[in-house]
Amino acid sequence: MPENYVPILIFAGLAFLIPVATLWVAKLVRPDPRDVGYRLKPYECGIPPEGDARGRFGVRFYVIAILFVVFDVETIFLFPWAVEYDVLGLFGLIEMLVFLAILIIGYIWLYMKGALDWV
Amino acid sequence: MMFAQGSFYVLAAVAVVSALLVITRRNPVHSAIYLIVTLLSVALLYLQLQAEFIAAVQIILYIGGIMVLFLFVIMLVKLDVALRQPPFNQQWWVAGAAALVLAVELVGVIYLGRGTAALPQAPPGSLQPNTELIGRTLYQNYMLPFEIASLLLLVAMVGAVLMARRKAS
Amino acid sequence: MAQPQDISTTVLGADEIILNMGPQHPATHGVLRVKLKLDGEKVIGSECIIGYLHRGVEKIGENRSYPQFAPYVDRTDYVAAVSNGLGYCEAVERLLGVEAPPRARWVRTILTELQRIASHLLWLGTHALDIGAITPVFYTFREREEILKIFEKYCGARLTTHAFRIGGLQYETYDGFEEDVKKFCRDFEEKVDEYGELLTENRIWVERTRNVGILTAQDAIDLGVTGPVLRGSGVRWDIRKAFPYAAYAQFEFDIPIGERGDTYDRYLVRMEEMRQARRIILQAVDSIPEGPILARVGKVIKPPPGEVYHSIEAPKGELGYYIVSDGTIQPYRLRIRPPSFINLEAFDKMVRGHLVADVVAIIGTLDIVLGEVDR
Amino acid sequence: MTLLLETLKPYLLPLIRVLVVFLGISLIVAYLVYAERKILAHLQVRLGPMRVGPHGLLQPIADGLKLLLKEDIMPAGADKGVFLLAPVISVIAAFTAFSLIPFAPNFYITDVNVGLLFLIGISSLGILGIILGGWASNSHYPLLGALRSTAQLVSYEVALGFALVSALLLAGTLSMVAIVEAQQRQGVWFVFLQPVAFFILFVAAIAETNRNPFDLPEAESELVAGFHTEYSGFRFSLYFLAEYAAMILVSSIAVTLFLGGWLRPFARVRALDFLDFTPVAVLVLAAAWCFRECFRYPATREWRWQRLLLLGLGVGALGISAGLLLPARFLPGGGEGLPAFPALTAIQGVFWFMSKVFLFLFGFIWFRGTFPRYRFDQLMSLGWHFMIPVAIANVIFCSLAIVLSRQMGWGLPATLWLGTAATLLVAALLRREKA
Repeated sequence: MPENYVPILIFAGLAFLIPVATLWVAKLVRPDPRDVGYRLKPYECGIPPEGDARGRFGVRFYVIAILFVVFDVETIFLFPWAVEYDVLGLFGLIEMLVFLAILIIGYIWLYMKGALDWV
Repeated sequence: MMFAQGSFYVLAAVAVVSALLVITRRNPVHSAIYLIVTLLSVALLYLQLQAEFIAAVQIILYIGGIMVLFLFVIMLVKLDVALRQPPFNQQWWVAGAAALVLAVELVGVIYLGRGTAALPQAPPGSLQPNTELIGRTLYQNYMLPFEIASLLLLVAMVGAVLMARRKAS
Repeated sequence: MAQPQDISTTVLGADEIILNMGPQHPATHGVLRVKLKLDGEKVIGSECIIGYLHRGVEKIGENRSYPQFAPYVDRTDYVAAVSNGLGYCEAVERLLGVEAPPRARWVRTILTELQRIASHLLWLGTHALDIGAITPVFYTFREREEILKIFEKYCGARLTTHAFRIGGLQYETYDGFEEDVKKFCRDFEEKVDEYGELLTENRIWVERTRNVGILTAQDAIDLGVTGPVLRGSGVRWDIRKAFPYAAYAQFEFDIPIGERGDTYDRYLVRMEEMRQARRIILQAVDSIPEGPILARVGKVIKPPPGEVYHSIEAPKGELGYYIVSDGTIQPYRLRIRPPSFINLEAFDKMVRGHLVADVVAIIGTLDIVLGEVDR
Repeated sequence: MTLLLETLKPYLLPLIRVLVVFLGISLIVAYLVYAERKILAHLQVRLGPMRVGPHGLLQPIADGLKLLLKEDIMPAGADKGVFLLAPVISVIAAFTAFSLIPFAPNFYITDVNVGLLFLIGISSLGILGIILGGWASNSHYPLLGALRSTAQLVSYEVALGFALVSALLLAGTLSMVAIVEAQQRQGVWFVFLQPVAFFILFVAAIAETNRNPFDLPEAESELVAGFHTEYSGFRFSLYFLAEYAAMILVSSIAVTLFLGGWLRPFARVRALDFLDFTPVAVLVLAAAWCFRECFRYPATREWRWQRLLLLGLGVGALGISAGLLLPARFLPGGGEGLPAFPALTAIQGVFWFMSKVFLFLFGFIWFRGTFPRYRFDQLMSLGWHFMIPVAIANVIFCSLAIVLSRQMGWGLPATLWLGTAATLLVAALLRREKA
């Protein structure tokens, strides 16, 4: 493991201590939840919910997630290019413009199709 | 060195065990969580190989992107219905045969190639600025694959939208 | 450009979800319960379930003498108690065939218009809060407080005032009443502009309210909605002008109307109504006539047999009282026509096709008070 | 024993740093909540917390204790393991990312070659906490809130990524320290070269932290409390901690990338070197305020603790400022080779960094007090129809500008502003298209 990364792990460990320690302390001092009657039943604004809470939600979310992955990959490609911009110079720029152009065409298609509209 | 080896075995074990849990859990959300653990330990393995950029990309894309997509998809299916169905109905023997073939292939490749390709050592000592290296290689030596990648992304984009629409009609 | 319906007709998702809002919900203005049928986040149907605050006020009215019942009406629309009291007192006065003396009518007008401002301020604050602007509510409550202070000085109560009596007023105005009212009007002028600065031009506010919950003029009339909701749809109807009561015939004021009947128009209408109310108050307070404050109605109020329907322009719309007298000291039948209840009828029409977030905006723009809806 | 010490020695300083950063962030998170309540209160013509300690200064502690004592409710039908895990993920993600933030040239936990990428990666893990928490609760409102939240976060992450790329074009490195050093070397904060990218980053940062006007996931007037509706007690406050830590985090990223990180304003102008004494001035002013408030409280028994606390704070602030002004020649060894005021010089970086971060945080709170909330489709439309194309345009025009400046020999700021103008043109076209 490269040494520079060890502190990150130590920090993650410390961060893990927050919930562990606080929840442990809370467990010691808080009252026990009492499961009386309908007390722990989920409710919506005072009324028992109708239907399954984990029902299916719109496909819009799914489309957005896929588009996000696509665009995310695209930005990841941009990072090494941006960092090495000085070295790659004009050639790299043209390369990137072609790359982006293809995706911008895709974006415009999405825009025209209304795939980006929510409702 | 001891530390490095020890951490490799720990990470590898975590990756393998959680991978097994991914396919044995019945609740898909639990599977997804174990898959996240697997991906995370693989990212750490990359890190151990001094492949920082790949490790970061693994976290951003696989965990921050694709796993979110997976969770969305899981939330789009009726979980309770899915849970009641037997998980590998009808097709378990196809899957088994495919796995067997792949395993034989893998062992064969390793066995046949044991003399020709020595496993490379991880680069020792200080880190290479490997984002820069990747930038240079990708944009100078592998220009065409890079541009093709953007076409691939375009196809993915179009595919996602068309799929959502086709099912709608 | 695009044909959005291309893709958005959904598949995988698209289970219809029944979402329940209320009675314990921060944005249903009390104990309104709304059942929403959702497609994703889009509302495809709604049902209002009311009655959580039902106390049988009308039935109580049939078992109380006329003066005894007067405090109960304060508790229907409890944020506009003065207006409720005015409507009831005037209805009984019509039944008795008396008219309150001019001084009483002037004071009644001033207090009712103050109450209109107070009610609209409460609406503005909570409506903005529903749409996510958390600050205006504190500003509007600051000004509302000044009005409540005037009420408190006048009759000792702030919320359920019971300010008027059948036949006129119980109390003479206190010393400095005119000054207090004028001072309020002076300060209020710039305050109402300040709210406007916060919201009227605010891009997010406009986007959240424009074209949301459109109610066409025809629909509004068909559904019987009244008050700012009706005027927001472009119908110039105001009982203060159509059938003047109290002292409204004496004063000049405009009736603001909207063009498109959306939430933003209703917002503008109510904002302008506050300015007009201020105008009425200023005219009235400068011309309060001298004279008695209570007409001769006798110690025991016993209207002759008969029936009356009297309505006033309450802050939320037409507030009507239908009273049937059988000649005893108690009404034979009493019925209140509450503006909130009727306006709520328009809810389903306004909410269909909008998103969950618009539901709270539409509840807010209807400006309902559950005490009045359920009675 | 000495051997153990010798082996531990290289780890000691980093460990101390880790602890200082960790405790510092925790403290700031706690007091950020207090600051938000106070600032919002003053925007809304009220006082805010006043009872617990002078001017409510101990309110965060009281809040923490209250939350510890709350009953821990898990709704029936919740997925127990996931329900417990989700807030923990959020907290870890939000806090761990701070290990990559350079607070000062000599004060950061670690610096890695791909620092920025790692930051994005770690903070994107926080999304999982939200989506899993909403799903595990077994209730409509949290699930809807979680889905909304995730869709919002991923949408704005794309715009954020492009904005970061624009800054990287100028910096030429992913290391957080090197990014600040690049700004030092070029003698200009990137915000002046890339205003559009900064704006996009800022808006995306607000959206990423679910703050008003993008606080739909927890829009209390619609979804009650969004994804954490069913959480109670300290489990709820873990989400809360994570949200506020994330606020500080995105501010830190923005400061590092665009506002010159630890650099003092006008760091190169020698005539403004007196600005180095700002920390002392701030401390003295704070002490003066403490003393004034202390004597404004009535000198009775019930106010004694409050007065003592204020007095202590004032004396402490004065003491620290005195320590900062300790000249080098009073140190043992005459302070050879040290700057004139070693302590003051040592804290410069952290002071300026945190000041800029607080400026951001104040902006967050101010927005919350001012703006209504967007509707979900409007938010998504703003993200996908406006922010992302503008961000892409910005990347293209700025990279063109850099090449132009190199080929034509024009000054970099001039060409970049040309690029910015082109981006703004695109933005204006997009706005009109929508209207």
